[in-house]
Formats: sequence, structure tokens, C-alpha cells
Amino acid sequence: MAGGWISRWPVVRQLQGEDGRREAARSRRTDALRPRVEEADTVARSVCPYCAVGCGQLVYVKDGKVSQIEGDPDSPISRGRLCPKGSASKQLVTHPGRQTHVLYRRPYGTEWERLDLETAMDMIADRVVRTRRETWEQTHDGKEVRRTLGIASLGGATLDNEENYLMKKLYTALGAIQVENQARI
Amino acid sequence: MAECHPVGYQWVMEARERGAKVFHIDPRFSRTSATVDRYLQIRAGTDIVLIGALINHVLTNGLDFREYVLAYTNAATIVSEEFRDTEDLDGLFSGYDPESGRYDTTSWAYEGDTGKTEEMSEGDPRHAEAAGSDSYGARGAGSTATPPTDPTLSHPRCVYQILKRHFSRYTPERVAELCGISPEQFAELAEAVTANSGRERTTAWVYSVGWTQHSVGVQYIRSAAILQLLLGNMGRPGGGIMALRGHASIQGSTDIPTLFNLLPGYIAMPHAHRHDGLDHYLDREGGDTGWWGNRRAYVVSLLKAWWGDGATEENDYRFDYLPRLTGDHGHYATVMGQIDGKVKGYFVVGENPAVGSANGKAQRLGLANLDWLVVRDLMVVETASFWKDAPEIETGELRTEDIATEVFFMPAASHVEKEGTFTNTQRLLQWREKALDPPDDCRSDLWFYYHLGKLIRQRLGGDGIDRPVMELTWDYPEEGRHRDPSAEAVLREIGGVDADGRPLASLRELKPDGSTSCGCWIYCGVYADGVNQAARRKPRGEQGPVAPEWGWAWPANRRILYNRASADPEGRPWSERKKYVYWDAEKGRWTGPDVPDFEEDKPPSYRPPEGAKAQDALAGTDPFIMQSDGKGWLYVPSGLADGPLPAHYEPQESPIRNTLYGRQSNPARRTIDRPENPYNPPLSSRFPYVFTTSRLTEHHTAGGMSRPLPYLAELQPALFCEVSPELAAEVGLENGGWATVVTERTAIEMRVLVTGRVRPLRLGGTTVHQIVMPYHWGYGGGGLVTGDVVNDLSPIVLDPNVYIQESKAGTCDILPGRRPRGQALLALIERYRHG
Amino acid sequence: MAERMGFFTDTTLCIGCKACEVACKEWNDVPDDGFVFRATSYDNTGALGADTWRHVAFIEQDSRWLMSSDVCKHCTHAACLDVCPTGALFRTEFDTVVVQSDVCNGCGYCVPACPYGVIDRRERDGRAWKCTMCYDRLRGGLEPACAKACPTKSIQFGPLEELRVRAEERVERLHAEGMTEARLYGEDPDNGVGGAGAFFLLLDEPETYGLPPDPVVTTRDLGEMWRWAGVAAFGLAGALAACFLRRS
Amino acid sequence: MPRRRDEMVPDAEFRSYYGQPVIKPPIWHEPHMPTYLYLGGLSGAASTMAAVARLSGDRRLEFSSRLIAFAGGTAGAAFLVAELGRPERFLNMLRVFKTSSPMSVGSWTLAAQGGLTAVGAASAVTGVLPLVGDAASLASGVTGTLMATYTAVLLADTAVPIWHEGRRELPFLFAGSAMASAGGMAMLTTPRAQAGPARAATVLGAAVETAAGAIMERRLGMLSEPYHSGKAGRLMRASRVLTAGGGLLAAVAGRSRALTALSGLAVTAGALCTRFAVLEAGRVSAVDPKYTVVPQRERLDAGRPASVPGR
Repeated sequence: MAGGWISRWPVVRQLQGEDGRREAARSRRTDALRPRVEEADTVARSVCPYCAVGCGQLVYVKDGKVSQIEGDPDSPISRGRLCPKGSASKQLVTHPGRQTHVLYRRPYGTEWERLDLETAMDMIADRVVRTRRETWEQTHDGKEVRRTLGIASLGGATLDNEENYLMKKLYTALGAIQVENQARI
Repeated sequence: MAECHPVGYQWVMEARERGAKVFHIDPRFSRTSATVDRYLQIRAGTDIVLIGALINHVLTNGLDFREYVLAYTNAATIVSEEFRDTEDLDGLFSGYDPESGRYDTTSWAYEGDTGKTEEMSEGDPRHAEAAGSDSYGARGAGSTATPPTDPTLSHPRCVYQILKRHFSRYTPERVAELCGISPEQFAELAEAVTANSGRERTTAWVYSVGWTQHSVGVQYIRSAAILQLLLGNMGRPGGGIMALRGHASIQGSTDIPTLFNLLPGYIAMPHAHRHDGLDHYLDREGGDTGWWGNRRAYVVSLLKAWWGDGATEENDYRFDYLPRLTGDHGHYATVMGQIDGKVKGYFVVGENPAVGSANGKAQRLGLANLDWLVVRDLMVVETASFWKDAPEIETGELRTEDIATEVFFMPAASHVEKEGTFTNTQRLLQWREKALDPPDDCRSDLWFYYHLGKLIRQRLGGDGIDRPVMELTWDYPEEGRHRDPSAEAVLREIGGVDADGRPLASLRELKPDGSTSCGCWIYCGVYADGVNQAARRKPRGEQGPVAPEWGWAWPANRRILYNRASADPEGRPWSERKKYVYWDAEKGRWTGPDVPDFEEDKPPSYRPPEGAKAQDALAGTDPFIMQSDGKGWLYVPSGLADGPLPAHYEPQESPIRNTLYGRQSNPARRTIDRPENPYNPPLSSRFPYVFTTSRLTEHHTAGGMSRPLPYLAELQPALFCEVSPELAAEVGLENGGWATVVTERTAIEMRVLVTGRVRPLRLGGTTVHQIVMPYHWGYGGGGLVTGDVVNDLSPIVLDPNVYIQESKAGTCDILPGRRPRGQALLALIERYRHG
Repeated sequence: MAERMGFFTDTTLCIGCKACEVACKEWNDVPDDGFVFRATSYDNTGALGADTWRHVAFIEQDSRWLMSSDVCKHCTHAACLDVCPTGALFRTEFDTVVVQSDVCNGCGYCVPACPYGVIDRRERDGRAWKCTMCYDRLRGGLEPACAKACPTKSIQFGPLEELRVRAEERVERLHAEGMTEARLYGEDPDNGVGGAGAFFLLLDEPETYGLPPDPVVTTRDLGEMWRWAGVAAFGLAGALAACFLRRS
Repeated sequence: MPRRRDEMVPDAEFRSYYGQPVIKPPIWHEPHMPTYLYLGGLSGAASTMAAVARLSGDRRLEFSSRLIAFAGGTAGAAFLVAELGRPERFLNMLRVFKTSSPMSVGSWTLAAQGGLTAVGAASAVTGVLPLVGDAASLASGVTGTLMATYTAVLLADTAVPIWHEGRRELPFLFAGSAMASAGGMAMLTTPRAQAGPARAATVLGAAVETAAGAIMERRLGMLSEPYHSGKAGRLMRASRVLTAGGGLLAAVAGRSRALTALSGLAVTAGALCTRFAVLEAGRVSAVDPKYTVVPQRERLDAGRPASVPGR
């Protein structure tokens, strides 16, 4: 062991003729350096979530965590390039400030409370059903309208097409017509 | 574009390197301005004057691409005798009702189109309704594909002559006086645009919300459309008008709209007063010619997708299950409904109106008056936390303990934690693979709505009002440990299947008889051959520049719309240089690197037989196949709420008098005259400065996806305004110091960047100072950096066509120093309100 | 040994988006540099340092707005590397200059040695940090994160010799187009640092961008320094001896 | 906007990036680094003095000098280690040997110096192995000259204009200062009768230090501004007064113990002030881009750009 240590000691390597500013100075860690994307368990082909250019992203996952997001060079749109926001995508999904738990503020409450997801879903479903009933409008000015103006929705434009589709489908069936989107704004 | 779409901008830089001349026209000298050939500073809200003058320049000097114009536009079409232009009525078109502030558009029709023109609602059925769908493009029932024309373009009522008269007052002198662009600068622009259009060359226009967020925004785009049609720049490579949209799938959000007035594929939501049954609805919603002539197939297939086997010919395919509109149910109307207590429950999904929508105070007052609010996002955005940290809490207008709103914050999955498609700004659908499961309680919106739907269905009964929900097709396969609904199954439904459940290859296979179902007709074929076409990823190096095998563009994977126009009427390329889609007579097909936006085998010589319907009614020389006459519309006979032609009106709030017409602002604009939404009076000395809002490269929209990130927050850590050295000296602002910007709505504070990039505009005898503010900051949102909300300054005044607010041009005052706190802020605003 | 690799940063193509700053930080796990509004145009990170390895400068002039992404120059004669007492700084097989964070003991000597003010000590962890030209990526055949992200290819990465040729051609072309102010900075192998491994095409004097106009590697004069120090050392010995001699 | 004019040098109009530094200022902390520079110099000169004293047979003075050399070296090393960003890695200083790095040379020298002076001091105190002690002490007399002067190269071998351009005089400034420090300290710790050479060293060292400083400032020209203004200026003036005064006092103190002590303390304080002044002036010189840009710009304008002969 000691021999290994001594033979790696840069001064000894210098004496053996290695350059003290080059190879002799290298540490074991340096010798072992590789790009971490090589160790990824999976790579997903994705699309940047910010603007509408639609730059291709490669999402590298290692041990159940995103280890890197960078441009997809195959993309004819972006050719592997990303802007500062696109380049910050890994931070977007991994930063410690991200809120990952359901929060609940009761009427007149002054603080957030924690709620488990299932309870929250049940409570929301209850409220939709109740409000829909209470605000149901079968006719308007003598015309059949079959709707509620009591429930509204505003969606951002980072929603997937599939998500928008289910939203519009469900709301329309519920009779909620005030369904709006960033696209208006 | 460099500022907000940097990666898209690589192509502009590349074009420039190859010799393209690039102009940037903007009130703000941005990173784009720094990297173009010529920057033209324009007063916010005057673009129609500039484009109008370009149109005038083209028309006066005969610089239009005559062969293209004659064959492909409605220049020769003759307009009804009833029509009166702004030239005749001093800034009004015929049909204006001062009482309601709306137009009856009957008189705008083509000669002979006297059939059932638009009948609209909200009391008076003849008034143009806003936020119309694209089916208006079909000109309404009762029209034909071949209205009367004058190919010599000399008939005084032909579109070409109307255009000439209408734009004659848009001169370089007016441009100088209203826009602040000198005649020399204008001449350079006009020369470049016209010299780079025609057979051999094309010019493209690129715009963003700087054109849409105005009380006359749609007409901005219209003016560009007129110019581009006159110059022959539509449907051709390197031409067109490109909307640079600001969100990953904002195009998708319009195609598959979470918008009140639309069903998927730009199909109009039915209206209580205009439509009784399906037939009536289809009859009213457009003409029979052009591709909209197939709308029964589109609508029936949609209803089949939603109500499945329960939707039959006998029950009108459950058309009655669709709720009915009775007017404006848009975002701002909804907010007023909240303030008035009519809206009880509100879902806000990946959106942050407390910061991102005009008049933030009205937004928050609305939120504070709800029974319940569900916010789904990555961070606790300001919309979710308004009850504890809104500015109104500080001023005492709201008290946390008095706000009854019950708030659910539901953490969302990020873009890598779910699969699905985004539709980018070029109509390109790209499938995202899921990289990993979302953490903790985070779920996709797909999961949320699917499971919410299931829970709601468990709670409903067989009641009449519940049947549309109970009978809804809602049975997607579940996957993974969170029981996510299969996004591919949803996409398959969107893309359409036949009676046997086999995916459709193209929208031409859609049937009006209920034998096909399709969730969004323009996306039909996205799952052709049972393959997720949007997931295609053939590397760019392995295909040509059009890259048709990367993702999938609607419709039918066409990358340039109306590309039939890239060939001359005989089907030959206009030039070798601009060869794109053309007729191969030998094979009897249209061909080229793109999918032809035309029936592949319809020859240029095709002429429709009498009484033909849908696409069969269009000739082989009609490239604009969605239009009832197949022509590009220089003049819009129906479908617009504020005129068949663009006319310059000043913004609602402007320090300048409109010298073009006796009308100061758009007569058809929508105002909301309520105490929550006061307007600065026009030409007010209390609010002498123009402000415009903008974005920065380093941030995203209301900041929820950028301010919490250290790597972005450090790059632009504070809200600031950009002011000219002259204004700084006039008001006493210091670079790096603080300023307070005041409007009738409220006052906000920000840091000051004094920069020579902003210049005072000399307009005739007056000088106008413009103040530029990025709007990314808010009071919370988990931001590492926070700041006042710029949209709190913007009034709610809407474009009458699409109900977009005018946030790109307003007036204000600016003071040195920080704003007063608490009650003192309200006192300051009071002082301004009462002069 | 591999070819010498380098950066050619063409500021005429820079749009000031700062993707390079962010991509660098994401890859190299560089902490943020604080949230300070500096009121220096759009620049809020100020300068290269331990926590900013790519830095975009914004210079507002009469009719133009210059932007330039600065980075470690990876000098042929690198003062930081010369003066590093631990061997933490070393020259790689790509002829780049890299700090080994597992070796650096934070002596801080490299900091004032650099004629460009690039390397700095991160006080939070006591070590010196700077651009590595993504040494780990290079070892895997990948390009550095900043060059990969750069939307307009203002940052070009490649074999240094190729870049030099490309840059010469670019300058010629710009001159022909009338941009006579275009000039290369740092590419000359005969300059004070023996040629930079990261060089630039600028549109104004280097000092306008915060760059030294004529930097020189301090160790060029080291021999002279040692000689004078030797004289002083002998002098000291002699003088002390004299102190004793005088008395006796 | 990025243009600025400095009142003090009307001709030196120059451009910069928002007035920001071009180079990074040295990050070494006070009092660590200047104290180390002082202690290293003290130890170096003291060990040389011990060696000379050994040769000339001044055993009492040799004894004091050995202890001073050891104490100074040890304390200096402690300050140096404390200065490191990662003190636990101080041994990495001996990982390589680089002649291109004055700090590497210095570290090896310091290691040798520390070992030799320790042996020398231990032997002197305990009387054990006197021959070994003497050999070590004599050897440290050699390393000592390097200890007293290498720190000048350490500073000069940077991009800091006021240091780099002062590279000729700095070694003499530091050598003189070290000599005065060692002399002064030896004076304080040696009975007057045996302290004659120490007194002489004090006087001579102070004279060299003063002269070297004056020559350096004159030759630096505009670059020397930081030595005249602000904190560095005050320190430099204090150093002048203390060093020159201490030197003179040492020369005339004669039999007065109090005056001798005062002179010793004065040169010590002066030597410390010198190190603090040089460090502070270096910081100022680095922070103001003028000192970096103007000489380089002048060089270019004169058509004499810097170059490095291929190595």
C-alpha cells in the first residue's frame, strides 16, 4: 500500500521524469474522470418546457434522479442547443424549493396545512359536484344552455395536448364553459 | 426573438450570415435589436400605421406580385354596395352601432353574398360576436366559391381599389408623426421588403405578443397578412407570418383549446341563441365550400370520441350534451364573475393570473371571493398564496382572516415526469418520453383530471344533468404505480379511429355518419398506422431541411401551410430558387419536400363543377383551401368584429391624439367599466409617459418556472424599468436607484436602468418617453427574487375579436424612489385619480 | 496526446442569452453567484470568478450593444498553473488548464497570478475554481456544456489550430463587409501568454470588455525575479556577516 | 459609460468594463498573510544570523537567534496553514516541487527551515546532540536567506502591477526588513553586551529596507500610487517612520535598555507595517483597472506588445 502511495507521490513521479505540471500532478480522481452522462441508467427524449420553439432535450436519469438535461443534437429545430432557461431545466425539476406536497388552506385560515393526496382529491370532487348542482343553469333567456357558470378553469400553456383534451372533455361534459387558457392572454 | 426565443433565433442569425437583411421593429431595444441589420424604434401601439404605409407603398408604386395577387387573393372580388369604409365615415366602417359599440357586419359582404350572414347574440343577434372560431373563415352559409370579380382590378368596389383608397392616408409622414420612424428609415424598410419579395425572393414577418396584446391586435396581424399576400409571400418557403408563441404548448392549447369559445380543431362552441340542433349549428357555422365544408364530419367525429356508442344519428350524436354559450365567457369576464360572486370554484392549472394577467388587483379580488380554488403547479405561485401575501393585504384592502376562499395546492409533475405531446410554435407535435416518476404528491394534470373525472362520476347519478358526464367515454388504460392514464391512449383518441377502432391515417377519412371518431380533426392522423407519429425522431442529419420525419405537424404533417401557393397557377415553381411544392404532370401529383397542402392529385387545371361542395368547390388554382373561395383574403367580408380592413386606432391609454381618423381608439374594443378597472384618461397630463411590458431571456412569464431557480434568478435578480437618459434627467431617476410607476390601477416600484437604448420619440412637435418593464416578478411564488407585479399596472381593455388584453401599450407616470407602503399607497393613487 | 482543444468565442454572433453561464453551472454544479442587481446593463454576475465560469459582458455604446461571453483563456503559458504549489492545477492531454478540486488546498496563489482575473477562491469551500473546459466531457468525447448550449454558435469549440484558421477567415470576411473594427484577441501564439486556448473575436478594445489589452504571464519574468532574490539573499548573508565582522 | 478619468493621472484616460477590476485582487487575509511574510523573514534572517554567529563564535547571540528562527518559522507556518482555504490539506504543498511556483519553492524551503531550526533550537535548549544541532543551524543559515527573500518573489510573481513591476526591489525591501526584524528581535532577547551584531543588523537592515522602498516607489512611477494614498499609504508612512526611526534609535541607543527595546520594537512594528502595506497596496493595485490597463495600453500604443519566448 505504502509503495503505491509513494509511487503515486508526484514528487517521486517527477523524479522518474514525469512533468510536474502535467501527468505527475494528476490525482487518481482526475484519472478516473468521465462525463456523468455515460453512467446514466436511462435517457429520455424530451422537449423543453419553456417557450414554444420546442427544443429537443435529452434527460439522463441515474439512480432514480435526473442527472443531466441537455440539448438533443438530432433535433432539426434546435440542433442540440438550449437557451438559459432550457439549460436550467434540470434545476427546474430538481431544485430543493420545489413544492411536492399537497397544501390546504381552510376558509379564513392563516396558514397552510398538509393534506394527503387522496383526501384532497375527494374534497375537490365533492366541491365540483356540489357547486355544479348549486349553480346549474338549465335555461338562459328561455334557451336551453345546460351549463354552470359557477366553476371556471384557467390553464397554462405548458399543458400537454392530452391534458388539455381531457380537461376540455371533462369540463364540457360537466357543463363548465368558462374554460380558459394562457393562449388567450 | 433573440430575447424570448434564442434557440429559434439561430435560424435568423444563420439567414443573416447568408445575406438576409433583418429588421427589428420594437418599442424596446432588446437583444434582438442588437443583432440585426436595422433596428426601428416604434411607439407602442402604432404598428398598423407602419404596415399600412408599407401596403400603401406597394399599392401606390405597383409593387405587388400581380400574378400571385390576381390568382391567389381576393383582390379582384367585388364587395357589396352597402359597404362604407373608414375613409367615408371618419374612422368607422359601415354597420356600427354606437349604442352597443359593435358592428353589424352584413354590409361588409361580397357582392351577392346576401344569404344568411352572421346572426349573433347577446341581445342583438346581428352584432359581430367576439372570439369567433376559424369557421368564420368560411364566410358563412349562402355564399359561393366564386363571387363576382373584376380581373382588371379597376372596378371601384373591387377589393384592390378599396384597399388603395383605404390605405392612401398611411404615408411615411404619418409614420414619422405617429410611430416615430423617420421617412428615411421607412424608405429603407420599404425598399428591403419589396426588393426581397416576388418570384425569386420572399420576406417573412415574425411577431409575438407585441402584436396581439392590443385593443386592435387582430388587425395588426391582418395588416401583415395583407402585405404578405400583396407581395406573394404566403405559402412559400422563406415567407409567411410567423407567430412566435411563448409557451411550450400554447399552440396546442389553442388547437385543443382550453378556451371557452372553441371545441378541438377550431370548431365553435354552440351558442344558445344561434344554434338549435346539430343541423342548424352546422348550417350557421360557415359555408359549404372549402375544407370547412366537411365540418359535419369533424363535429360528428368529435362527438363520437366523447360520447362513443351513445352518440347516434338519432340523438344528433349528443350535440345536446354540449353546454351553450350566451356571450363572452372569457378570462376577464370570468374574473368579473368571481368579483360578483357568480363564480364559486376555480381551477388554475400551470397558470398564475395573480401575476400574469392584466389588472392583478382585479384578479386577486376575484380569487378572494371564491368558495374554493385549486391551484396545480410546481411551486406555490402567487395565485395560490394571495390570501397571505397579496399586495392588497399590505394595503388593508383584504384581510387574511376575512378571506373565505378554500385553497388546494396540488403539486404538479414536471415535463420529464410525464409523457405527452407539446405542439410548438410551428404546429409541430413532439412526444416527450417520461424520464421518471414524479416525487411525493406530484402528479401530471392528465392524472389529476382523469382521476377527478372518475371521482366525480362516482358521486353522480342518472339525473338528466349528470348524463353527459356519466356517458362520457372515460376509460383509459392505467399505467404505473400512480395509475396514470395512458397518454398514448388519449393521443390515439385525439388522432381518430374508424368504427373498428383502427387509427385513421388522415382527416380525409373522417366521416359525417358516425363511423369515425376523432378528438381533434386537425390532429387526425397523428396516430396513423397505430404509430405515435409525434414520437418520430429521425435525426436531422438523416433527412432534408424540412425534416418531415421529426415529430408530426398538423394538418397531415404539412410543414408550410397553403404551400400550393409556392407554385404558380399552372403548378410550376415560381422560380428555381424558391421551388417547394409543385405539380408533377407526368405522375399527375403534387410533389416536393413537404406534404402538399392540397389534394395530391387535383391538377392545376381543375375547375369545380356547378354546385360542388367542400374542397371540390375549389379550383386547382385555389391554394387557400380553408377559405370558402380558396383565396387569400386581403379584405375580410366576415368573421372580424372590428372591420374588414385594419385601421389605426390609438391604444385605450395614449398620450397622442389619433391624427388618422376622428376616432381615438378602436370603436369596437371591449372595455370593462367598473371601479376595479379604472382607465387613465387619454391625452392625460397626469399620465404623460407610455409604458410597455416585455420579457427577458433569463425569465419565464410570471416567474414561477424561473425565479425559484438560482441559476436564472441570479441573472436578472430584480424588477427594473428601462428609461432613457433624457427621461431620467427630466424626472430625477438614477441608474441603479428606485422608481415608482403610477397608473389609475396602482403604483409599483422597481429598480432603474438608465440606458441609451431607450430614446425619446419625437413625434411632430411632441416628445414621447417610453418606459419598458419586464413582467416576471411577483410577491412570492417561491422566488429567490421577488418584486412588484407589473401587470398590476395594465388595464383590462380587450381586442373585440379574441378578447386579449392591451398590455403592450399604456400610459403612466414615473416618480423617483420607492413607492409608499400600506394605506399611503392607496392615498397616492387617490391623488392621481382626482388629478 | 490528444490535439490541443480550444474555444473561439465570436462576439459578433453573441445574443447575450447567457445559456453558456447556465449550461456551465448545470454541468459543473457551480453554485449561484448571489442575487444582486448591478445596474450594469443586463450583466448581474459581474465577472468571472469561482462561481461564474462563463460570464457574458454587456456593453452599451452609442448605437450598439456589445455582448461577449468571457471564459478562462487556458493559456499556453498559464500563470495559475505555473504558480500552483500543490499541483492541483495541471495541464491536460487537451492542453487545457484544469484545477483538481481534490488536490487544491486553497492557498490562493493562482488568484492574483492570473493576468485575466479568471480563477478565484470560493470562500464557502476554500478552494480555487475556474472553467475546466468540461474536462470530464472532453474525456468522453463530448463538447463543453457552454459550447453545446450556445444557440448561435458564438462559442465554438474544437481543435485550436482549426479554430485559429476559422477565426482568421471570419475576420477577413467581416473586414470585407466593412466591419473593420473586428479583431481577434488572444489567438496569437507569440503574445504575452504564448497564445490563449480560448480566444475571441471582439468589436472594440479588449479593456472595454473587461479584458487586459496586453496581458503577460507573470512567470515570464520569474528568472529575473529569482536572480534579484538571489542577489538579495547573498546580500543578506553578506550584510549579516559584515555586522559580525565590523565588531571583530 | 465604461470610460473613466482619474483625477490623479490626467493623461491616463482609459477604458474599462464599468470600472471593474481586470485582475483579481489577492484574496489572502489579514493578519495571516502579512504576518507570515514578517515571521518568515524574521525566521530566515535569524537563522542566517545564528549561523554567522556560530561561525564567529557569538554563542549567546546564536542561542537567541536559533530560538527566534525556530519560533518565527513555526508561528509563520501556523499562520500560513491558517491562511489556506483547506488547512487540512497543507501537506499537499509537498505534493510536487515546482521551480515555477515561488510558493512551492517556499513551502519546501519552509519545511526545511522548520525542520532545521527545530533541530537547531532543540539542541540549543537541551544541549543534546550539539553537532547535529550545529549542522542543522548552519544549514538553516542557507535556507534562511531564501526564507527572507522568497516571499518577495512570491508577491512579484503575480499579475498585480505594483508587485510585479516592483520585482527588482521587493527582495531587498524584504531582505532588509527581515534583517532589521531579526536584529531587533535578537537585540531584545540578548544581553546588551552580546547584542552588538544584532544592533548593527538592525541598523543596516532598516537602512536597506528604507532605501529599497524609496527606490522601488520611484521606479514604479504611476503604479506606486497605492503606496501614497489610503490605508496602504498610511501603513507605508508608518513603516518608514518606525523602520528609519527604529534603525536610528538602535544606532544611538547605546546603553539604554529602554531605548534599545524601543528601537527593537519599532523596527519590528515597521517590518510588520511594511508587509501590511505591501499587501494592501497590492490589493488596491489589482482592484483599480487603471493600473492594469494603462501600462498595457501604453505598451501596445508604443508598438511593444508583450511576448513570451517559447519555452
